[in-house]
Amino acid sequence: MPWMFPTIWKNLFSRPVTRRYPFKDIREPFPGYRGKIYFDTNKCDLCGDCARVCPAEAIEVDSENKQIKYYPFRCIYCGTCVETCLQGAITQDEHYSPPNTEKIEELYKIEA
Amino acid sequence: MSTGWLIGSAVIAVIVAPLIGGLLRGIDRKLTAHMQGRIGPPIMQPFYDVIKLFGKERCVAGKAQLVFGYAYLTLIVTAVVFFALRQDLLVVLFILFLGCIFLAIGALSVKSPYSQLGGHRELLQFLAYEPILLLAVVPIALKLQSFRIATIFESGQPLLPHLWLSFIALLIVLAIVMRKSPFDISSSEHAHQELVRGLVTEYAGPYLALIEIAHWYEMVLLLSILGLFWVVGSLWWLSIIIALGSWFIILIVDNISARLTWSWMLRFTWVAGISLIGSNILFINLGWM
Amino acid sequence: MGILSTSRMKSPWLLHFDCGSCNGCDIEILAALTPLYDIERFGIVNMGNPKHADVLLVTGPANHRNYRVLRNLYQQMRDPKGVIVVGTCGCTGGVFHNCPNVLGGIDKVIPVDVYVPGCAARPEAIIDAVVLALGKLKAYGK
Amino acid sequence: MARTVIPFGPQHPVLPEPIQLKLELEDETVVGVMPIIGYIHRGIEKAAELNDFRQNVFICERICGICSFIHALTYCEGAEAMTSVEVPPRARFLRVFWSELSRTHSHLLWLGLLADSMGFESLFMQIWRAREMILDISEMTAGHRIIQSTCIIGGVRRDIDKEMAKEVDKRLLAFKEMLDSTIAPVLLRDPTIKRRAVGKGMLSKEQAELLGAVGPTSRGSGVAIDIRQTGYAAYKEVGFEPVVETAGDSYARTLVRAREVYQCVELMRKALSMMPEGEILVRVDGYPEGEAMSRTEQPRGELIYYFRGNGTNNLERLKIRTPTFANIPTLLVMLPGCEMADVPVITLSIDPCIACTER
Repeated sequence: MPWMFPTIWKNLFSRPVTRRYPFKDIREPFPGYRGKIYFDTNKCDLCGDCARVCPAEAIEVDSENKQIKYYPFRCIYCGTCVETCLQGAITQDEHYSPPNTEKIEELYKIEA
Repeated sequence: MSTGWLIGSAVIAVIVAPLIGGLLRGIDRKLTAHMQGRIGPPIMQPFYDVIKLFGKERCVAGKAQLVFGYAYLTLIVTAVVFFALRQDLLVVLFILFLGCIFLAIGALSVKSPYSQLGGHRELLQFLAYEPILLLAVVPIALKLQSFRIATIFESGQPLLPHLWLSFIALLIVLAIVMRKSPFDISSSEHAHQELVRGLVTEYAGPYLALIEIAHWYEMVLLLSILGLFWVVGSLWWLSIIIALGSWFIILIVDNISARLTWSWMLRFTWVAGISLIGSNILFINLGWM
Repeated sequence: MGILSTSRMKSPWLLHFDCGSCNGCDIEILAALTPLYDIERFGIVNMGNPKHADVLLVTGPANHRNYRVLRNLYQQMRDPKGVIVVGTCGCTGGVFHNCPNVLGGIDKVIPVDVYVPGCAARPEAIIDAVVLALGKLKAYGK
Repeated sequence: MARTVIPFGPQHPVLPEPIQLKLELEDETVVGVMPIIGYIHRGIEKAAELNDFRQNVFICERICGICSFIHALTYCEGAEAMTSVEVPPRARFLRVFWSELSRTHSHLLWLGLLADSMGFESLFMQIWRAREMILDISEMTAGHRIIQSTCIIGGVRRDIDKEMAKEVDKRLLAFKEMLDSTIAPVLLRDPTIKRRAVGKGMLSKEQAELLGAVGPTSRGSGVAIDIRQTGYAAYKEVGFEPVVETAGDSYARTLVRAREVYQCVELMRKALSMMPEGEILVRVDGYPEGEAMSRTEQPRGELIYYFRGNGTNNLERLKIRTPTFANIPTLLVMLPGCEMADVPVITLSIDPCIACTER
């Protein structure tokens, strides 16, 4: 009982440690955080390696229509596709993918 | 004191008591959060909760439970009215006890095992604090030769210097009534408990809000009884400070201890409470206090 | 905005059900309650009782056994209510998409209001999601 | 006295995971207990046969989000044995680092939940506040708060450079200081915690051996078994002594975990300082063939993976035995005779991870 007292007494008179997300004290993620996945439509050569290695099957490469479908709500953000891509066409952001009221999918048209 | 004034104060008490109770709950949650290093909810949070609950869909496990819930609220309000009318302290306490019994019966009247166990525990909890609360009145009566609250106001002598042992016993009762650690066995403030707030498991929506409001009344009534220990003399405002001070001590104790079991609680409250009050009565009889 | 809908916005009580997740999102939900994120400052309390709760937080994919539990819990909750799915596997099945006992996303069992991606979702994302779900509670009865 | 049957779970705020304990109560005393499992079964073992064996790392990692790195490590050790890959030494030390990091965060999480189950909310908050420091280290070094995802077959995916190692060391020391100043004194001395945990859920050494208890559950009863003694990854080089308590009650198991947190911090610092220079990842050619077993020590106890491959991309069989599976039978000894109020404390004292058990 008494051993908890100093801690709570100290807490009572000091500023709370809470980060006031989403109003202020928004902390930038650490460098290298595995966040959102982006495709570079200029570099991609539609080889389909990313779709093959993806453990969650979140990427669909359609080489006939020259497009990539990416499902952020299937992706587990492991970053394997980023490591696998030989063209360096896939990049990973340091910010997490935001919640949404519906499961959107992202369509990338490949120009090359 | 004129009758009109008394009735006026009773009406005010019925209106103001839940506001004070809710506010105290809000400050309680804020302070608890700060002690844990958090920011905590806004101070008006309990009122938001209750208003929201009134807007929820109605759902009741059995009509009987509803009746017991209403009976609980009504009796607690009656106890507050009797207190404000400065009636017999014993009557106030017995009405309060009756209300609490109805709460337990309400929990026992539905089939859910959690509610049943919660009701059982509420009765045990009741068994633990009821004798203490009742006995704590005896030294007051011994001192003033009357159970009437009005007599305390008229006595011209603060009670605390003579009855501080009973006062400490009442602090234990306060902790139990506020459902704070280490005594939060039947329904804790937070639902992270093995019975998931067993007592009120089956009350939902507006009915839960009623129970919550009744609870605020109960807490304010208890704090007022604690305040009675210094209502007279030039330092009458000390009664408010005493009530709030004891409330704050309960908060601290809540944050530095784990929940204990009902068997321990029964032993502790009876041994500690009865010996405190018993020695208080003894000292008064010996003329030491 | 009436006082009732303000109160609804200010006091969403949570019910958390682990529907077959890996615990990753569950502990992030708990972490969101603890000092550094402290979602109680929005009036959010983890109630653990479907009758009291306003928002159901589900983690993990539904499977052939627990979808009944999930449906029961949803039906026991009183209106107005919202459902938030936390984590990729609850949204679509994610990495468990080809597991034999997995039905897929939670939306195959109960209607879902907000989806939170991420494996595991960060507490910040959970806060964002609760804010999104409040929109539904606010619009209730209008 | 009438008997009541309490359905404890599958949704219950004290046990975040869906396990159901049907508790038979006489008054408030538990006379019988029937664990009902299966609410969380996903069929990962079968899915692992359908996937490419390299992708399995990610699915094995998500068997349990709390000790995810150790699951991945166990899988990789087995897969490496089958494909005859020699892991570079630096990768082995990094693996020790991340294993201990997930152990620390798992133990802290558990200590917090224990405090919560006793109604000691402020201690829960303090422990989880300290745990955020560990999660920050995880985010900094591995790129995610809880699922590290750094272990793959052939090594690890991320390196910790000198600068980062220094920063990690600084944070670990700060964490240790917080433990020393606010958490350890309460756990070791608080009378209310002792009243709730001492003598509750007794498991004698003989019973622990008979029921095959593993991990802190058995070490709390005086059985000095810890798979880290076998020296997998780089534990041989780092050096390791198991933490043992002899009392065999819930409090002994609490103490084992609390002391292991300190040990983990030491192991992490040692692993970082002893880490040799060099490669962290080697190329994996070839496919899994034959049989292999790998054993590691999870925060909850011994974790065993059995593999059978047939020289193709897919494994023929993957069998996982998790520590909680071995520890659940001990509940049948510990629970009967206790009070209802002690059920959460005793159930938590084996640190049940249902997600692991049912996969």
